[in-house]
Amino acid sequence: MDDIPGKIVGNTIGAGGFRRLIVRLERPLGRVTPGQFIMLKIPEREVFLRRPFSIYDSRGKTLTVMYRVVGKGTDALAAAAAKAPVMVLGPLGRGFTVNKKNTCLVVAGGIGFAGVRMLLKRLGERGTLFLGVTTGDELKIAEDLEGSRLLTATLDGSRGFAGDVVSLLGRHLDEYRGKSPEVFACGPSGMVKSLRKLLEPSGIPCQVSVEERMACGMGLCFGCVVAMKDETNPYKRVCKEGPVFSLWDLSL
Amino acid sequence: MDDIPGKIVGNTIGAGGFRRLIVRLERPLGRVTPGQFIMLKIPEREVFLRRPFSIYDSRGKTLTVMYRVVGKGTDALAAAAAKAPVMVLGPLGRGFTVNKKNTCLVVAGGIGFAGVRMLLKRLGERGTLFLGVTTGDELKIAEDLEGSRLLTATLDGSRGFAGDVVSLLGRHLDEYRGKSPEVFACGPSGMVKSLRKLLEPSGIPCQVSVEERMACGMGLCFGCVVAMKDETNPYKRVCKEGPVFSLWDLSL
Amino acid sequence: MGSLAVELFGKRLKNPVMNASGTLGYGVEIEPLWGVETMGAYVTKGLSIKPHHGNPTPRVWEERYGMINSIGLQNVGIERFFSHYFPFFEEKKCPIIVNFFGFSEEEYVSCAAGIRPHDLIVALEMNLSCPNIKKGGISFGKEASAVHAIVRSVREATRIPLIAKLTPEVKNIAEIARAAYEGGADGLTLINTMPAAVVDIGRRKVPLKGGLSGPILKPVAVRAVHECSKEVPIPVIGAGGIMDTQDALAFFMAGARAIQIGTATFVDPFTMPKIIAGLESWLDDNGCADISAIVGITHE
Amino acid sequence: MGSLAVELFGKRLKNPVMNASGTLGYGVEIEPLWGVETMGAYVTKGLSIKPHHGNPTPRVWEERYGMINSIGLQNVGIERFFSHYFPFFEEKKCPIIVNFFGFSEEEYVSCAAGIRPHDLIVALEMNLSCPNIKKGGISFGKEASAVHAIVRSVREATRIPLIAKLTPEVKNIAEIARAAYEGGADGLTLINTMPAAVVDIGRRKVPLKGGLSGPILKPVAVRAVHECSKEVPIPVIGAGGIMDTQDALAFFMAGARAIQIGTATFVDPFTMPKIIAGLESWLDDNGCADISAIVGITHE
Ligand SMILES: Cc1cc2nc3c(=O)[nH]c(=O)nc-3n(C[C@H](O)[C@H](O)[C@H](O)COP(=O)(O)OP(=O)(O)OC[C@H]3O[C@@H](n4cnc5c(N)ncnc54)[C@H](O)[C@@H]3O)c2cc1C
Ligand SMILES: Cc1cc2nc3c(=O)[nH]c(=O)nc-3n(C[C@H](O)[C@H](O)[C@H](O)COP(=O)(O)OP(=O)(O)OC[C@H]3O[C@@H](n4cnc5c(N)ncnc54)[C@H](O)[C@@H]3O)c2cc1C
Ligand SMILES: Cc1cc2nc3c(=O)[nH]c(=O)nc-3n(C[C@H](O)[C@H](O)[C@H](O)COP(=O)(O)O)c2cc1C
Ligand SMILES: Cc1cc2nc3c(=O)[nH]c(=O)nc-3n(C[C@H](O)[C@H](O)[C@H](O)COP(=O)(O)O)c2cc1C
Ligand code: FES
Ligand code: FES
Repeated sequence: MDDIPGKIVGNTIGAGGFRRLIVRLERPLGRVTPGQFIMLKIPEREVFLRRPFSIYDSRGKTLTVMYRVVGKGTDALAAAAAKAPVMVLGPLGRGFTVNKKNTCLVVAGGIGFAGVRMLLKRLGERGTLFLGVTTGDELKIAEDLEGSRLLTATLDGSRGFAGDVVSLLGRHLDEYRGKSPEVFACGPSGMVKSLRKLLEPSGIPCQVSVEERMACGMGLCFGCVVAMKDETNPYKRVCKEGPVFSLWDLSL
Repeated sequence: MDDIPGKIVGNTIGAGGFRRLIVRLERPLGRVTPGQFIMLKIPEREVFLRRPFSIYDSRGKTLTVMYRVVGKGTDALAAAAAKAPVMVLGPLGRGFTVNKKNTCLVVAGGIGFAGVRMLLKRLGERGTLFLGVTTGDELKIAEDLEGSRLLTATLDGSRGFAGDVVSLLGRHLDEYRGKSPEVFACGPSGMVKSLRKLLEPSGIPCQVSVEERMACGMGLCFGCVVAMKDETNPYKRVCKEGPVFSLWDLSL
Repeated sequence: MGSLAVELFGKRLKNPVMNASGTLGYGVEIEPLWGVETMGAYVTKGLSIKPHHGNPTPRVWEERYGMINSIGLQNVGIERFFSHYFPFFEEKKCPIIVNFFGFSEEEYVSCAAGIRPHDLIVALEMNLSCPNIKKGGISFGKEASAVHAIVRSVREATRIPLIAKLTPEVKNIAEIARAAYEGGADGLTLINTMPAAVVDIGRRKVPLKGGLSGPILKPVAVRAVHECSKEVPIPVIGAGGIMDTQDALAFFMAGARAIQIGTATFVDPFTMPKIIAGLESWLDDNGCADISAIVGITHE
Repeated sequence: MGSLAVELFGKRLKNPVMNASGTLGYGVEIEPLWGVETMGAYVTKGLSIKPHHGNPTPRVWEERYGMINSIGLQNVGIERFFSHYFPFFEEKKCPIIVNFFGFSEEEYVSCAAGIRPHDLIVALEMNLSCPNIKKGGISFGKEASAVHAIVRSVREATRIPLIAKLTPEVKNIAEIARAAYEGGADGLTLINTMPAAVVDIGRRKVPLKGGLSGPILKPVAVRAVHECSKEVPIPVIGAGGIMDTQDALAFFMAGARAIQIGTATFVDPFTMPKIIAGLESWLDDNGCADISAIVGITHE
């Protein structure tokens, strides 16, 4: 982990309609486990705290983040010009743990794709991506993925399966029986809840990446907790013990 | 009075080593009485309140301010780039009142020159400027003044009279006996105090421009008062009843 | 088109936007830019029974996102206000709220008693942050029992609706709100400035201690409005760091029936007309017929 | 070269810079960037006699120039802190200040009594902002008499130096400081967070009420340090919005013998090492042999 100065070298809307931020760092971010994230100091004084973003791509000194404008911070980020200085703290948190023996089913909802993209790159042909988006156009976010098998769902029904991505997974789950399936998921909280409903009967392993508002991103403030089933320790820090948790440990 | 958006078109160190800010306004500032000032919104979010500056020059939509970097606000102003947007509230306050029958002796100390420059321009040949600065080089601030007679004092003794400007005035005061002399002054508080000492015996009329920290600049907050001799009304607003007061009304 | 008109203390105001006391001079000073009649009501500078000279300078200091002032309540006194400035408001038919203070309970009472009811006087606003010189300079507004007592005495001295303006430097502002309500206040203004100080590092001095205002105060003010408007059934007027329409909406939603703008006017003298226009657009954009519909909407 | 070393409660600390309680986890989390031994002392997260789970989310919210938190004092409890985390500080020979709280006077007392003196324990820091569940949830730190009583009880339960950490939500913080001093406190930490709230205008909700921290708190904290350090003869530790060396200097000049950094670490995790280096340069640049020379220099 390091706190690295960098400069914005790209900040545009990319394929699929989501923004991509490309930062040239002074030092490489180092070894990243898929599912890890960074805390980004947005180059605008009025944004006081840093914001967490999944590591979409990291090669040498070049870091890429895929993001959506949802509020003040991301809005200011979208307005940031090329060459604007940023600070990047990371890599942070515990990412996904891949067991070579399992069949990896990766489930992503919308911008949640950013959280599993490095995982998919690493899995290559071993991974199958179930990607759910709102409109067909957004499917383009996955167009540079090679190797992984891709199944798609659109809410508007314009392409692939018409409906949500968990229903799509449900249709295919039987195919993986006896193949040690393991699910890796990242998406909105509604998606995670449906996933639990779907997987509860079989209880197959499932790792999910969770989101929560953060202040420090490194375990200092206990601001980012998520509720766990464990009654003796009901709150764990998303930034430190997570963001990836076993779905079966979470109390949703 | 108006609050006018403008853009910085010049912001550099000029003759004499003081900075000149040139602003292109959307609308003209209108009629200015020499000695009036503006409240400038500095184009930097961290500077919360506006800052007061004398109107150094105003022609049509072009406003010039001469300033010195002394703290946070003026420092940010010096760093402001061309085209940066500003807001200019003005013209504010009560300026100098010129009585045509009097001989006008204008006394300026350092940056205080900015407060009397418009007055000198209006007076033309009728005005005599006593200018006191620290080093000879600073005398260049007066180089574009035409008409007015110029007497100079430098604290380092490198040019003109060696010493402070009030002593210089003292040397010449006798020359104006019987010519209805009136003094118009702008400078540091030490200068104003010496001036009072010098003029007290003769009691000749003297108008001084006073400085005080301001919040609103237009009489709303009562933050900028100066102590008056009048015991029933000991505090007057520099921004509203001033910045020009009769020296003899002030309690220094 | 949505309506900004509100009823306050039995009077109809054309909008719920006012200046905060002490931040719009005597009302006449803003005339070159816009007129006081733009607002729902004008709130006077704090007035006392006798003229008051206030503190020496420095009286103002800038802070990150706010300022500190120590004006010391300079004012011309009740009498001169009514002889000299009131006719201006009469001419403009501009409703006013008279902010006042005293350095003893008797001074508060004589102030209130000395103001005759008038169609344009919406209410009297008691500034309870004022130091009580008889009680060692501790301000009137800090102790529930003291607030109850002084509000009651003033209440008995006037027929004009009475607003208690509270200081945030208390241990539990909701308790103070209740004391004011039970003492007979018809409304509350929340909040006054927060005591603060600055250090001038270069000179190694504390040049100024005084009251903090501006955006820096907003989260504290929002909480006060939220808690007090749940605690008592009388109208709450919100103040503290309102800079734009968004801030204003936060105060209405927290429970304010009207709002006051202070420090923002120093930064942008057109803040109030802009917020009035901004609220009008917001009502229209949100299909909201009446600003009152969102007052206190965040209460559970 | 100027010295940053200070003596505090009979122990020599290599510098007067500490973290503020609850803002540096259990101390181990910052290890990847810099070690706790960089600081004069590490202040623990608020500890209670039993583990405490804290509040549901949202627990943090950004404000202009600050943040609001409602962590709710989540912690592993005194026992587990000493069995599990304390050895880490022993290994590093890092002095610690143990911040603790309770929901009743007895809990405070058992906490303090349960901590054995140790060479590395500089002091115990009582968090007086904690709500007293027996007294309807009003916090212990708001009433002078209550502060006096609880400090006295805790004082009798331990031989370790005792610091009272005060809340700014009181009517007169100097009076509370005096009560703590007279109750037997050996030092004060000023200030804890200020109660505040936010409105989410889009959702028309108050998503979070909690404690305000960060630069927005600084002018209030500076005033508290200035007034209390004049009021009582025991060391004052300053906290509240310190972001850089300039801010730190303001606190020393206002009267703080040591300072604590909280929220700034979230914005820049290297704030503390930077301030330590910054203070060293400042001493040298100003020909100042000892940081103590400027402590309280603004007092008249
Ligand atoms: C580990 C982690 C990884 C993330 N990765 C990405 C990513 O790769 N791309 C991306 O676009 N976003 C990602 N997010 C979410 C991103 O951090 C938030 O969208 C961002 O912080 C919102 O900031 P804002 O100021 O624009 O929004 P705000 O104005 O603060 O809030 C706007 C909305 O966003 C929600 N929100 C705010 N903060 C968070 C948060 N930390 N997590 C979730 N929701 C939040 C609020 O509840 C609100 O609905 C990630 C979050 C976490 C915790
Ligand atoms: C009517 C009027 C006209 C002025 N005209 C000019 C001008 O033409 N050119 C120019 O350079 N300056 C002028 N000044 C002074 C100028 O306003 C201050 O230098 C400026 O506000 C300082 O801001 P700062 O943030 O840089 O300083 P700060 O960091 O606020 O303070 C730095 C130093 O400046 C002093 N100071 C701060 N504000 C004022 C103030 N309002 N008046 C006097 N001293 C102050 C402080 O006491 C301190 O010593 C004028 C002031 C007034 C009242
Ligand atoms: C310069 C100044 C003068 C003030 N004078 C008074 C006053 O006379 N009486 C009063 O009740 N409040 C006074 N206040 C407090 C304001 O009315 C208001 O409650 C406070 O500033 C918070 O609002 P703001 O953040 O919008 O300024 C004054 C505030 C300022 C900044
Ligand atoms: C996330 C967070 C958690 C905190 N937890 C505690 C705590 O457990 N005990 C305590 O006494 N103070 C706690 N505080 C208050 C801080 O120690 C400090 O007094 C306050 O935040 C002001 O300092 P700052 O502005 O530098 O953050 C906490 C503050 C924050 C922001
Ligand atoms: S964000 Fe601070 S502990 Fe997770
Ligand atoms: S600066 Fe506000 S009255 Fe002069």
